[in-house]
Amino acid sequence: MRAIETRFFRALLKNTTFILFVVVFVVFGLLARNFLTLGNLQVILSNSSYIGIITVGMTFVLLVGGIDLSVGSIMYLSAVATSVVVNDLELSPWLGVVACLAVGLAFGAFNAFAVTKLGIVPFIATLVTMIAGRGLGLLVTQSVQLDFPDSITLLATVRLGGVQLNILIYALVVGLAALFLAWTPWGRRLYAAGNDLEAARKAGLKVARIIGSTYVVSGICAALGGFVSIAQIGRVPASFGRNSEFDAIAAAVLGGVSLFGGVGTVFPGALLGTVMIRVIQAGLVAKNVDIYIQPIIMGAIIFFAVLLDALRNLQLKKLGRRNIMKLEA
Amino acid sequence: MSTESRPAEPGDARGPHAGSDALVGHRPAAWWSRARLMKLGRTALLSEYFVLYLSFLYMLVLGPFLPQLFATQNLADMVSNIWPLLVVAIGQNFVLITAGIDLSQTSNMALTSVIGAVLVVTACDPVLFSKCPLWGTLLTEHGGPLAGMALGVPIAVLTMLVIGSLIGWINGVAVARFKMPAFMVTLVSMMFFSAVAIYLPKSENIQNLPHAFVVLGKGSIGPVPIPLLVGVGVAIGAHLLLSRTLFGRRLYAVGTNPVASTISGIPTARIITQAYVLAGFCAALASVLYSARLEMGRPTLARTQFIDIVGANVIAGVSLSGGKGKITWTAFGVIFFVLLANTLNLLDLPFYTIDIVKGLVIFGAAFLDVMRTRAAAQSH
Amino acid sequence: MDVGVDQKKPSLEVADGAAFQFLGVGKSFFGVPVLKDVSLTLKPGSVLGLVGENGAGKSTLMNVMGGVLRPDAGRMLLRGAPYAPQGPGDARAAGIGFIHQELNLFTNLSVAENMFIESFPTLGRTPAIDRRRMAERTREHLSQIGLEISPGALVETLSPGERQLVEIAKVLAMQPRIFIFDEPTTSLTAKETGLLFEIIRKLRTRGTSIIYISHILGHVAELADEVAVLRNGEVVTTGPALEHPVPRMISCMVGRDLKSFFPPKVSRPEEEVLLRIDGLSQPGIVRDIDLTVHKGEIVGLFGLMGSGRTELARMIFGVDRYERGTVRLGDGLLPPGNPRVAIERGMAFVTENRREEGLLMSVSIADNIGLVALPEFARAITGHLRRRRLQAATEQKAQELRIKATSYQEQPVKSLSGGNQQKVVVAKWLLAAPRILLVDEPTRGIDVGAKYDVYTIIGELARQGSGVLYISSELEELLALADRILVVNRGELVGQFERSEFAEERVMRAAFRQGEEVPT
Amino acid sequence: MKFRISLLVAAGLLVGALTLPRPAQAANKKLTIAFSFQDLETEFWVAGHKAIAETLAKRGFKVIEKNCSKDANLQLEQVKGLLTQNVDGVIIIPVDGELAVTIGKLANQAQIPYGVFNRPPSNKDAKALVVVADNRKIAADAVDYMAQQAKKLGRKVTPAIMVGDLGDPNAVGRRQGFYDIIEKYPDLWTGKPIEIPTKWDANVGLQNLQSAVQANPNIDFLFTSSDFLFPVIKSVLAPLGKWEKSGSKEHVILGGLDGDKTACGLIRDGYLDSTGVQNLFAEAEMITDAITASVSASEKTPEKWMDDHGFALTQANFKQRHLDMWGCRLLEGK
Repeated sequence: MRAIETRFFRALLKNTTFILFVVVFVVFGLLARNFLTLGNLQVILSNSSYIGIITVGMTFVLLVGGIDLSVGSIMYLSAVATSVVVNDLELSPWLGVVACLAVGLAFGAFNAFAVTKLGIVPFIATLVTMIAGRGLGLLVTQSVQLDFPDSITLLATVRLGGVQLNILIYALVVGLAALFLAWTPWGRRLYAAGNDLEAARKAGLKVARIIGSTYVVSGICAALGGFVSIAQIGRVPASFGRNSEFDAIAAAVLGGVSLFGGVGTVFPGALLGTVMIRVIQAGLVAKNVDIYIQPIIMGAIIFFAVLLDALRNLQLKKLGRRNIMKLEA
Repeated sequence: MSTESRPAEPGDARGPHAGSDALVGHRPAAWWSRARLMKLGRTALLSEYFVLYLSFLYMLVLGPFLPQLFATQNLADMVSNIWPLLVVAIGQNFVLITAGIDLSQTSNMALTSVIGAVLVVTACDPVLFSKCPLWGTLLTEHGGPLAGMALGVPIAVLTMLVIGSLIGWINGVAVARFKMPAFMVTLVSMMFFSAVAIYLPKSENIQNLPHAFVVLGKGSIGPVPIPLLVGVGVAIGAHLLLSRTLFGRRLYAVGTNPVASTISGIPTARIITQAYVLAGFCAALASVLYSARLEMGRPTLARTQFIDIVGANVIAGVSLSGGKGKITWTAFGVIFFVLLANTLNLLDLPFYTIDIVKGLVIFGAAFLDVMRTRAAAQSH
Repeated sequence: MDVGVDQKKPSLEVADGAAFQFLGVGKSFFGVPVLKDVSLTLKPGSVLGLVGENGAGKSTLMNVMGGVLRPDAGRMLLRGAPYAPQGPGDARAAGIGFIHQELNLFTNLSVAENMFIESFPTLGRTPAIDRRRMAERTREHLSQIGLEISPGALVETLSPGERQLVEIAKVLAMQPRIFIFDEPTTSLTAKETGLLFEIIRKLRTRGTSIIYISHILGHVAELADEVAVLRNGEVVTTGPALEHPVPRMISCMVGRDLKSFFPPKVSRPEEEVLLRIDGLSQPGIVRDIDLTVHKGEIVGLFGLMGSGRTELARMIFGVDRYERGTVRLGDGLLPPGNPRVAIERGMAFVTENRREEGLLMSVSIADNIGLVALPEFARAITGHLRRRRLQAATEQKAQELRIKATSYQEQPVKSLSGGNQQKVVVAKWLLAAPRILLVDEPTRGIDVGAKYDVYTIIGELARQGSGVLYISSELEELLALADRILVVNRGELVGQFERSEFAEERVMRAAFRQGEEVPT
Repeated sequence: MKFRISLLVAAGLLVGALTLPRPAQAANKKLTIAFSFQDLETEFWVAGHKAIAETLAKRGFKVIEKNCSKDANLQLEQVKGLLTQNVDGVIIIPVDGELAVTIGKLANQAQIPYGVFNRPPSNKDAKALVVVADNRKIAADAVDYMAQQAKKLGRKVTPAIMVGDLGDPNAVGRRQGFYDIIEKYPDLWTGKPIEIPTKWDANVGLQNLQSAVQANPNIDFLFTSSDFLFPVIKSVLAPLGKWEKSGSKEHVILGGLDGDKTACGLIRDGYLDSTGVQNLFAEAEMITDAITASVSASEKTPEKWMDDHGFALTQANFKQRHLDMWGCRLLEGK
């Protein structure tokens, strides 16, 4: 009897994120006009796509107990690279994409180098990339905003089977990442390294490479996310991508990814987190809440979500306390 | 222009080696044996005062290119820029020792700045403020509730400190009692309180602060500027607190191993909470200084300052993983950062390069710290 | 740094047919030699028991063998061929399996994943893991050591013993020719220990050579064909186990003849009850525990790993909460879930695991010792510390307990040997002059000399009128030290023995009720 | 030991420093103007900064530029630093009007001519050469024209505004201008305006605009607080078939502020009804004229207030006035 109770209770706790997500969605659905429509759902997804992709990369870094503050600057840098290729050199947009991803990879690799080879703590290493990286970008553009030709912006309007391209890209990234983490040796070792670095070393895993790889992934995701958003907005001001590192981290943590490493998933975790934040913001706008109050409510809800998650973990720990009497049973 | 930037940049980027050499290179080598020099270099590298040396060295290297650096006025400005940052950085230090982090100090400063100003402001323009939620209740044409009161300013400052500490307390409880990740908690409260700070005056800066308030940022008692008194006072206080008291010892213990600390009867949760309260308190205090020198309450005060606050600490070797950190270190870190900002400002760098240089310097310093810890580990 | 390479010729000749040989191996750190001209021979299909005090060089020797460290002098032969591993990988490749003292498992992964973390089976040429095959093979390996747990189970849900066995199964899976066990039984229940011994014997008959390192000399005597004793990095003696009964091993290890393992009993219980526990219960963990500890009494709490004894202690001390029951200190009730009050009322708790729960590893010895009693050295309101007094007090305690260190003020605890670390933990509690002392496995993994000291300290404390609740899974300890022995099994008190009626097998039987066989 | 070293070093440094030559004093005969501006994150500021820097350079001044990236305290410190570099004049684009006063007082103390560009000092405590445009008024002008267009429709319209970063006085001023008109014609609106936060971030703007349009498909009167958001607006409206030239039935009455290149093109092509323009180049001329005058006349604390009334470039007045809009000039490369 009691056992069943606890099992139910536990199941409930395990899925707080999802439950909260549904609650938020329904509440706004009831409050705001035409919110629970398919169209709106698509809008929300497509708007989640760019930050969502970045969040996927961030999740990798968080899984090994790291942090990447440089994604915002990487977004800008790769956007600059794209513009150089597409606008200045007037090459094909596909080369633009390549350049974009290449830059993302390069700076991700730099982070990896600083963290694994030089042994600088991730927080500082990526902080530096964040500061210097943007400076570098501005040096190139002289902070003039970049406008992108239709060849790029049209990509945003492409639809396959009625679904927007950026949503598909997002889905693809999430899918790949999820499979990678759950089904490949590298993915599992990533969790291992995040769980116990020393043990991972002893087990002869190439820890440095594993950790390094996450920053590269994060860099590439940042670049790709940047590109998706360029295609949507067609114009990149000097402030492009600023603070998106915080949005990404917030989304990941809301999705149940631990900042201490080893815990969390891309699907459903990070995905839910991202979309949830988006839903809240969209809901506030749809409801036309006083623009000064919106961020306050936003903050409050996120805080509540994190609090809930914390309480749940405390509860789970209690339930998880080793049970001697059932040990043999 | 950019040619001038060059020497500055590598000058600090590869500080360590340049460090130990130049440190001694500047006196006649005749009466120093080589071995002695090496030893001195090593001592310097491993010494507590390393970052301080680095600052001196940095000045020395830049001196020739930047005579204005040593202009008395400039030195005075530089020093005056140290105190507020020092105060808030010290607050951060407490939290870092517990292996936490407080991202919300910036919006804490903004909110307290607004609130303090609202209380003492002597007059405000209805055109600007009639829309804001405080209008009629706290704010009128004749300023805030404490306007012109004899003890108005002290009370206002006190309120700021209380509210600042309160914000810290909220963070602390969330982290210590509910075991929420510090980064996330303070990130959210950063968003939240910044929003509140902007909401209260509906984005307007609050001017016409009474002289008694402004003095706190600009005035001086005898020859000594008040901010200096505050800064040094806080520094000494914090130093004693950390090195000489029960709280200090327990703080380090908690930062090193919370489980062992709890079992050893240390009220872990309370200690951690107190650390955040201190962080909030210091933020509010710094907010007083900043608001006073800017002569206004700003809902966007210190928006971009987080990097300096944490950077100053980390550069000086305060560990993000807890248990390690001293006030002297923070002080050196702050000096270094202010110096850096000042020189980057004086150098006529094209402003795009400033961030790059700044980044590289932090990078260099961080890398140096790694080298030092390794060297230390070796010699142990 | 200069390394004290000693160029002595190997004092032992190459023996043919040996599974493994150390020939004059030497190693030193920062000029301090930790291995001097070590020569050992491991015969095929035999068990070599390797014993010695902590810091005698056992682990260093094994790390040299395991490729973690490179020797400064001497050489090694693997089945007669020169063997010079460049890293753990080489050792593994050479068929040398290593069970480390601390586990290398990832708690957030499944048992199967832990087993194959180094080489996952993949679906054909794809990068995808073949989970089915992985599960099957894991099941095989587990069944080999008679462990029935699902390969998909997360390690974090396993008991310490089960984890240890998984670790062993993991190494077994590599089918090594040479097997090194470093303190494998520290976290095993008696049942599991029995299981492990069967495995080892099976391996031996298969021709595998085994090096078995342990502080539990009884186990060594029981298992080993050959015994080698290390002291200060030198092989003091090596030869057939029959010629090395436990007493001989001990005397070789410590260099002097211990008249006995245990100090004479100095304490005698009095009437006054210091600690009284009534009906303490926490669903799934302990049920209706009643016990009392009198002034000057040492109450032994005997239970096997996982019997709930540690949990019980944690609840008494207030680290964990309990649903029903009361804890009385003297005549006052102790509020649940608050260690601070417990300490203020004069209770102390030497925890089972000093690394995570006992010490601030990176902090100095003095600061560690001062930690608990700190408030007594602080001025009332300001909390300002009387540092000179504190320093004096800590130094004195450290000397009392004969903690070996260069500087109590400077030296960090992590640089001490296990035994001395344990003394630091004890010292930190003694400084608070406790009336009730809970000790949980205080002598685990520390060497004979240190054990003796710990016994003496505890006995002395009892003589001065404190009460001691002494938790242990080493029955001999309790038989020697305790005035009463209580037996816990599955979270219940199942037996009580006065000193007069002490007898090993009776206590054991109580502990293993419900038909678990006593390990032989 | 350690400490003695540090003292030694310090002493040595100071001695060395004091005995150093001071080229800065004797050197550059060239007059120096210091120029501190708030940031370069929008076309508008970039153009403004360019205009001033170049005009000054043309007139043979050495220009020292400082970017304070929206940080009031940093700008204060920067100017302090500049004043110690004994420059001959200071021009700032202040982070906000209040700061303009605080800094002005310093400049006055230092007896150095002080110019404030584009943002009105919040009061006259400091003597300064001021060239300002009134965001609120200009916004109102632009929105008023939009309102006129709405009237022609002979029905109520659903108004929406894309608001900038609430920490930025421009954003706030423009929002106020918008509301002034909303209140001016109370019976023109179907309801209270829909506010769309952008935080001056195109992504945020895009997301929130889409959400807003989802919730209120009938928005047909949209004012953006900055022209740089037009591509975003287009990418949202176009798929809904609402990106039409004025006159067509689906047309959303559009207004903006800044007067950048894009805006110019959009008005020309008829998508955009009006945009508020600050007469940027004129402003640049004015401030530089004023500062040069007072420098050459060696006035220490000149005081003069010059208004740029700005104007709304609209479909109606495009022909006559488009060359007064900096965006159009950039567009046509003049």
